[in-house]
Amino acid sequence: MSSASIKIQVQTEDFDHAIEYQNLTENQQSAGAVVTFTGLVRDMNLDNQVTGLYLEHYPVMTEKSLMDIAQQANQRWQLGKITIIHRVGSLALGDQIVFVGVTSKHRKSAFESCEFLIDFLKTSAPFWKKETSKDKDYWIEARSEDSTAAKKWG
Amino acid sequence: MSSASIKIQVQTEDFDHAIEYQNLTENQQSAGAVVTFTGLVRDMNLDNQVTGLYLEHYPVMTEKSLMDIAQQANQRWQLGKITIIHRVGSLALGDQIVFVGVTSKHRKSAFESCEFLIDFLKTSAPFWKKETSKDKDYWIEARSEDSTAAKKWG
Amino acid sequence: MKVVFFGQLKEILGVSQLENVGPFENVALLRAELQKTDENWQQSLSSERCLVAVNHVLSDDSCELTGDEEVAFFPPVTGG
Amino acid sequence: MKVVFFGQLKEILGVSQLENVGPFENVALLRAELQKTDENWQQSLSSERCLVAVNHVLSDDSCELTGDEEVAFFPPVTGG
Repeated sequence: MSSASIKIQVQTEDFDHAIEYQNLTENQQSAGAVVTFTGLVRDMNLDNQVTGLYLEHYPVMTEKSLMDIAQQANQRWQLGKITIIHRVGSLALGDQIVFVGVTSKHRKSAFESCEFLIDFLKTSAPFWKKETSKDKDYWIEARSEDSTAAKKWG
Repeated sequence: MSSASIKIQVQTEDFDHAIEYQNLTENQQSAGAVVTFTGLVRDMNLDNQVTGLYLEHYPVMTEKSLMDIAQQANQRWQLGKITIIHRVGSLALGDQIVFVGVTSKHRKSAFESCEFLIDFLKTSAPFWKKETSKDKDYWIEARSEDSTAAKKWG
Repeated sequence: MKVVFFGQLKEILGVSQLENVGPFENVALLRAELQKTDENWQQSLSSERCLVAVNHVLSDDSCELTGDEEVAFFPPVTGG
Repeated sequence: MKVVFFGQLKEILGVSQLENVGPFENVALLRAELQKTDENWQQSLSSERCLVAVNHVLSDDSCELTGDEEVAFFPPVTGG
């Protein structure tokens, strides 16, 4: 029943948004909707002037948890393709951190599943961010908004 | 207060998703989230094997209504950039029909505003689709799901 | 005023625009006059079946007209 | 069994992994033993402060262990 084609990647290198979009839409004649989410390193977080980011992760578990999240989405919605790419290591201001892309027949399921994927990634995939600002480095604290966002999916 | 940079285009030519993504993220150091929606011509609609699509529109009103929708989103959410591109004329199976892209500090507002934009486009922008199937051409009827989707934004 | 039609409505009526119509005081009166044409126009232009825009903005029967407007009638939209 | 630590917890404890730990019957017993190390470990390894994964799957104190597992303790995740 659930037969989306799933692609998971955890990598230090940057990804090419254009290639990922192309891969998503290839051979997807039944897909009427494509939704992509991209997370970027932004200049301000809380009151800090961010200059960069270091992303630690738990190898093996990372891939496993991303695959698990993708399969959950695959069972909840009728999807064509699911792509999740997450970078690790040192990132600079403006860099791409994460890509989540889905195709579906209808836009509602495309939007919902894409948001579901990133909401769950943010609360259950083992990544930890250390931000670099002008004066100091510090580990980011988990945001309560993120667990609220994940809980809304029941 | 509301100061997103808005780009609206109605055109017969195809658009390049990669270029639109690039334009969205350029000079957006405060943007942590980019969400894009792309609508494609899909092979099946209701029980018909679709072979193509003709999109009619009401020039001048089209641009005006898209700009109006973008400005509504701009007032509801804090956004960096908004891009809406809609094609008109003859389209083939798999062709891109519409692109909606937004950048924002946070993913919640990026997802919400992107979905708001396409929901309202679908009920208030003057485009009409005529589908071509093997045996006949027919005008698509408006879907009640679309007005339901638009109404959820209150 | 100018009256324009789009989509399936344009095909059903067999006309895309009418010049020098009216003047009429509001959209309701314009619509009623157009509906007098024949049974086909009567049905197709009913307010349940089509939307109306005045000078490129979605509007309704109560919208007042001065005579310089472009009034458009069309089926519910299906873009996106 | 092997115990690994990540993120800020790893820095606070000053260690990234422990080999040949235990065996313990469940996560709760393993955690309690580790917390005996000192005040720092006592606080940092409390179940309110950190998550636990057994063999790369999110788990909790009640999870039974045989002795061959890799158990990970880490702060709430912050990727994406």
